[in-house]
Amino acid sequence: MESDAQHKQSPYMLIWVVLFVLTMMEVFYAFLELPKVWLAAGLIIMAIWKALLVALYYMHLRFEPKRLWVLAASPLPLVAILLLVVLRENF
Amino acid sequence: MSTTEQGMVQKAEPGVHHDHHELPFIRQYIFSTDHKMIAKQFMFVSLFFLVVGGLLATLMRWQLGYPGQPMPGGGILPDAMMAPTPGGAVMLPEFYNSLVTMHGTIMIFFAIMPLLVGLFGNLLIPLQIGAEDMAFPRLNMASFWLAVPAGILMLASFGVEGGAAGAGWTSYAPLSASGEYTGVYLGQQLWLVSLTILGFSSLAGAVNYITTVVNMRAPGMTWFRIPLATWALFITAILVLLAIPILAGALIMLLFDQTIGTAFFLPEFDGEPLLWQHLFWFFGHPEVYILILPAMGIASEVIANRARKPIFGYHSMVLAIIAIAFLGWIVWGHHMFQSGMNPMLGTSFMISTMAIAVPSAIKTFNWLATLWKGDIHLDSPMLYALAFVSLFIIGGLSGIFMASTPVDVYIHDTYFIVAHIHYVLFGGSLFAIFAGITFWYPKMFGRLMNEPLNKVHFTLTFVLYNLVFWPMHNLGLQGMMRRIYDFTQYEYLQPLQPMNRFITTCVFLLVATQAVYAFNFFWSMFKGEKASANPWNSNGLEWTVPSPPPHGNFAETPVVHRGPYEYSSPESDTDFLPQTAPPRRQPDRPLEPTPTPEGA
Amino acid sequence: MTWSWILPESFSTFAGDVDAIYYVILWITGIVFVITEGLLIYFVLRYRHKEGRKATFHHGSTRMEVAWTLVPLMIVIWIGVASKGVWDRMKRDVPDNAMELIVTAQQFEWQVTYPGLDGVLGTEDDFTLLNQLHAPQDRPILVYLRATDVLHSFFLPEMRVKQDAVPGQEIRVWFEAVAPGDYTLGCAELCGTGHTTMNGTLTVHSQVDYDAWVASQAQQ
Amino acid sequence: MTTSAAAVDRAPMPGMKVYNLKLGLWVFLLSEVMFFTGLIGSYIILRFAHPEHFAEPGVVLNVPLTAFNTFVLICSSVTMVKAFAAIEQGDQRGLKRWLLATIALGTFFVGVQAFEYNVLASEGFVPVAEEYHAVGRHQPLDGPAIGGPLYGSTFYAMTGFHGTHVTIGVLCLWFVFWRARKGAYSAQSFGGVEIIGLYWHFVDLVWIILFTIVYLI
Repeated sequence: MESDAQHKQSPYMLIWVVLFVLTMMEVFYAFLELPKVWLAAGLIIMAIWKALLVALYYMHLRFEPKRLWVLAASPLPLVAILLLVVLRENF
Repeated sequence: MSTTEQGMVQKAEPGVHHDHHELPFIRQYIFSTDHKMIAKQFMFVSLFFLVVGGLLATLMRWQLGYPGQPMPGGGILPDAMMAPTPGGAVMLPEFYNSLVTMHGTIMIFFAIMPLLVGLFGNLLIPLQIGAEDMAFPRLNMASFWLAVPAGILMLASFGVEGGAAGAGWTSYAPLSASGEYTGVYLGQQLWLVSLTILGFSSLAGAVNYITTVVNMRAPGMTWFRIPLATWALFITAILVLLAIPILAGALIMLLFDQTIGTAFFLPEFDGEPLLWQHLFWFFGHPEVYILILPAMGIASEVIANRARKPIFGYHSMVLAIIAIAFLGWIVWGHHMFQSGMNPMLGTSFMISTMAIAVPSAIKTFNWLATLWKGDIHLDSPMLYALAFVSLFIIGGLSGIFMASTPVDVYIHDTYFIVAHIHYVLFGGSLFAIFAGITFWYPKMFGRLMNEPLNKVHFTLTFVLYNLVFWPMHNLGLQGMMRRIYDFTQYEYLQPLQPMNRFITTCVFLLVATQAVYAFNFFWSMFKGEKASANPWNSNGLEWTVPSPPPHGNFAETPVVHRGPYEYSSPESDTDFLPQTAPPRRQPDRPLEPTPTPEGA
Repeated sequence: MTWSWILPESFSTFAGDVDAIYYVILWITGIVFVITEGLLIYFVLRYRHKEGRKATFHHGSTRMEVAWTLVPLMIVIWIGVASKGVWDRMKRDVPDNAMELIVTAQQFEWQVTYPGLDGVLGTEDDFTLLNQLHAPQDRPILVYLRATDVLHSFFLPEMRVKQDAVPGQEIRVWFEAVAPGDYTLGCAELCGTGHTTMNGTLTVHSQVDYDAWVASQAQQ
Repeated sequence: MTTSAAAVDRAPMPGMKVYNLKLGLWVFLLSEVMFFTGLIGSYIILRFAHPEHFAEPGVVLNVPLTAFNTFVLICSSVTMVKAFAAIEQGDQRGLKRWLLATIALGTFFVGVQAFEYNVLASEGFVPVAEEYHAVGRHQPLDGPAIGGPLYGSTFYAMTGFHGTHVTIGVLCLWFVFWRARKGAYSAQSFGGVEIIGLYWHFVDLVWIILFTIVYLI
């Protein structure tokens, strides 16, 4: 496949360490005495960060043609729409 | 058509090789992986469900035309459905609710959707883009064989204790979430399981269609040379792909509420009934376009061909389809204006809903402009297609009334809505399906349908159809609410009795009329006039192969040189110019533009 | 048979605006309907196939595309804007000085709780009637809409009022009747086998009669 | 120009420069994204509507155990990419070894989840609304209930659906492993390994989100 070379350089173990550290940080951060908003924001940022690392390196998105990125990102606007409306909806 | 060596290995699929002549019967007709056979399988099954749905409608209409009066022959139905009285069997409200629910469910999920997506998706996509078959033929077969048990479960629910689901095809919680409100336990659960299985079937199909269109187009078939039917089916597949999982999740949560007693939609445990409506319509509105986009595509094909004229504004047609697909995701709230949703949201949903009317308008005007200065052949596919346009106009315009929130306050949940949805789904989708089946019948059975019979069927159906559904607007405006077992309970609705009786009469005739098409359909299969490869003098790739096309479709991979609607082109001596015809070399202008491998 | 596209007579303060918007839309869509269907029929007849006719080879015109994109867009957006005001008035801006009632929907009846003589809800002289909604004329009525079991829809056709009743929520609905009389109270959301029987009456009195009626009720 | 045009003309036209199976799986993953979006959206609606139904992190749910389990799943992703990298080099033994490791880790994850379910159920934390009586990890069993039925319902729905995905993934991995034993894959053809890998990483990715939303917020 086109990107054999990059795959060999793909820093699997480094990513693994980062993911491990981030998970630890999350658990630590979740129990800090902070306002709920801060906690939620921080945790979500870290979670998305981890998710991106997995997608980019383990799922090789980083080495795929651009249009596959577009494909992979295509449902995200819908996710945003649903969640936004859901949040505006105060029952 | 794969590009890499992995791809080549992956192509080791049955149905892609060309050694099919010695296929055993069961592999050829039952567990076939040939997209054309799967298309036919979908067609037969969903036409059967179309008949079932129609019969359910006649039962419903009897109760509305003759409320509480004994139904002739109703006695043959079990007492759980029809209460025996001295005068005869009278329909029970439980059964009426089941009829309302199952008519909607079967027509939408087991008739119209599989006809448009299952039949035309399978039949047209590979043929029109010049592929030998779908990308995943076995997945394709699985898609059909998942739909069958789903349909069986749905029908079986009529026979179970408590009867079939009776909470409407939208199954609003909590009515649907606990049997204690309706007395329907197993029926509702079967409904949920059946639709979940059907969801998997649709997903399998969608993955297949998208992959096929993206990756398996013949050389030269750039994005903007793809016929509009395939464009519509491609976008539809994307909608299915992204909308069905939302429904599946909601269905399973509702099933949990029903069976193991979770709290998602049950207010008694602080569950949220509106959550169901949000999830259902977040799926449900894209679903509406799943049900109309392929019909638009079919109509575009037929109209351009029978008017012998290039489709007016091909690019804007494609862009309109795409625009609908995007906007379709931000309008679902217009089903919930009166639901107790935040009125602020109501306003924003109204605006987005108004906006989505525009792409549909664009397509309509383009169809009209295609007819302008055409050479219109009024044979049956064209008649059905023109009926689609004229009735879709009505359905689209009546939608504007509901989009306006204050007006919707009054007409919401009335027969105005019933009229609207039937003008779009029956007048729109179903007439397009008639057009499509008639038009591509040669590619399925190698023969043409009987023209006079079709004209009879068209005339009767068109007239009766309008006699049935046009007055329903007026019923709604008089305030007659939908899904109502006996409207005469309301004093102010009693004057509507005559009109309801009139509609009922027309419905019986309308359903009876369909026998003409059914007869023609089967008769032509054996006795119809043999069809040449290209009976309609059409440009598409599917018309370059014999009728019906052999396994593997194309003897050699076709090369595409132009768009699909070059009718009456000066470049050609006849009034059509196939996509595969090599361009005439003219010294003044270079050969055709080079198709980039990426497509447009 | 009532083939009419006229709305039945309405008797609430905002109903006039609702009907007005309906008629505006009816006119617009009616005109578009006549034009489009007319063109369709005309083209089909005019350009019907004859020997030797060849269609013009014409791929479209951007100018017209833009035209019939923008014109409909402006029309529908205008309708939307026009609708917004009425919508807000109906669903959001509840007038103060409204008389308050509690309507509780349950399979298959409407329980209407009146404030009683003191005109205050939640006091011991409140009383509840089944399927009878009594209201004074020319006074905003604010209904606290509740449901105990499933979804129902509080439908007063002559008042142009419709609002789903959602269990677990209390939704505020208001209207102001402009003429005394007996009107329809119905359920517009499928709520089970008895859905069709879930109807009652809205009786609008003049303020005097209403007070008298409340007093008579308070006796029992 | 003409010749080059002709040349390009003959070429197939894959819109996505990846082979069918891989594209198909990516397309399938999109629908998976929407599926979990529906679940998470429901969770958000219910949680905002009824915060009192949900307990503070760590009170009812066992965060340390699940954090460890999360780590297990992340490790399984690493072994998965290792298997993929191995077959890219045509290293059959490596492929099989790393596949087995992935299977083991995946099974272990499901096992821990089952164990966790058992413990939680014994503490009255159940999906069934009527029987919900979660007392949390550090309170006596007859103590007051913490949170409400929505907590149990959403928790089991979200983690349960994910667990199902992991289980299916393990089964597919067994299938791939079985084919690998028969030498079905090589440095030239490793489609099967790649797509099961993509699916596996996606399931891992979903868990990263769910762990944060369900356990930590």
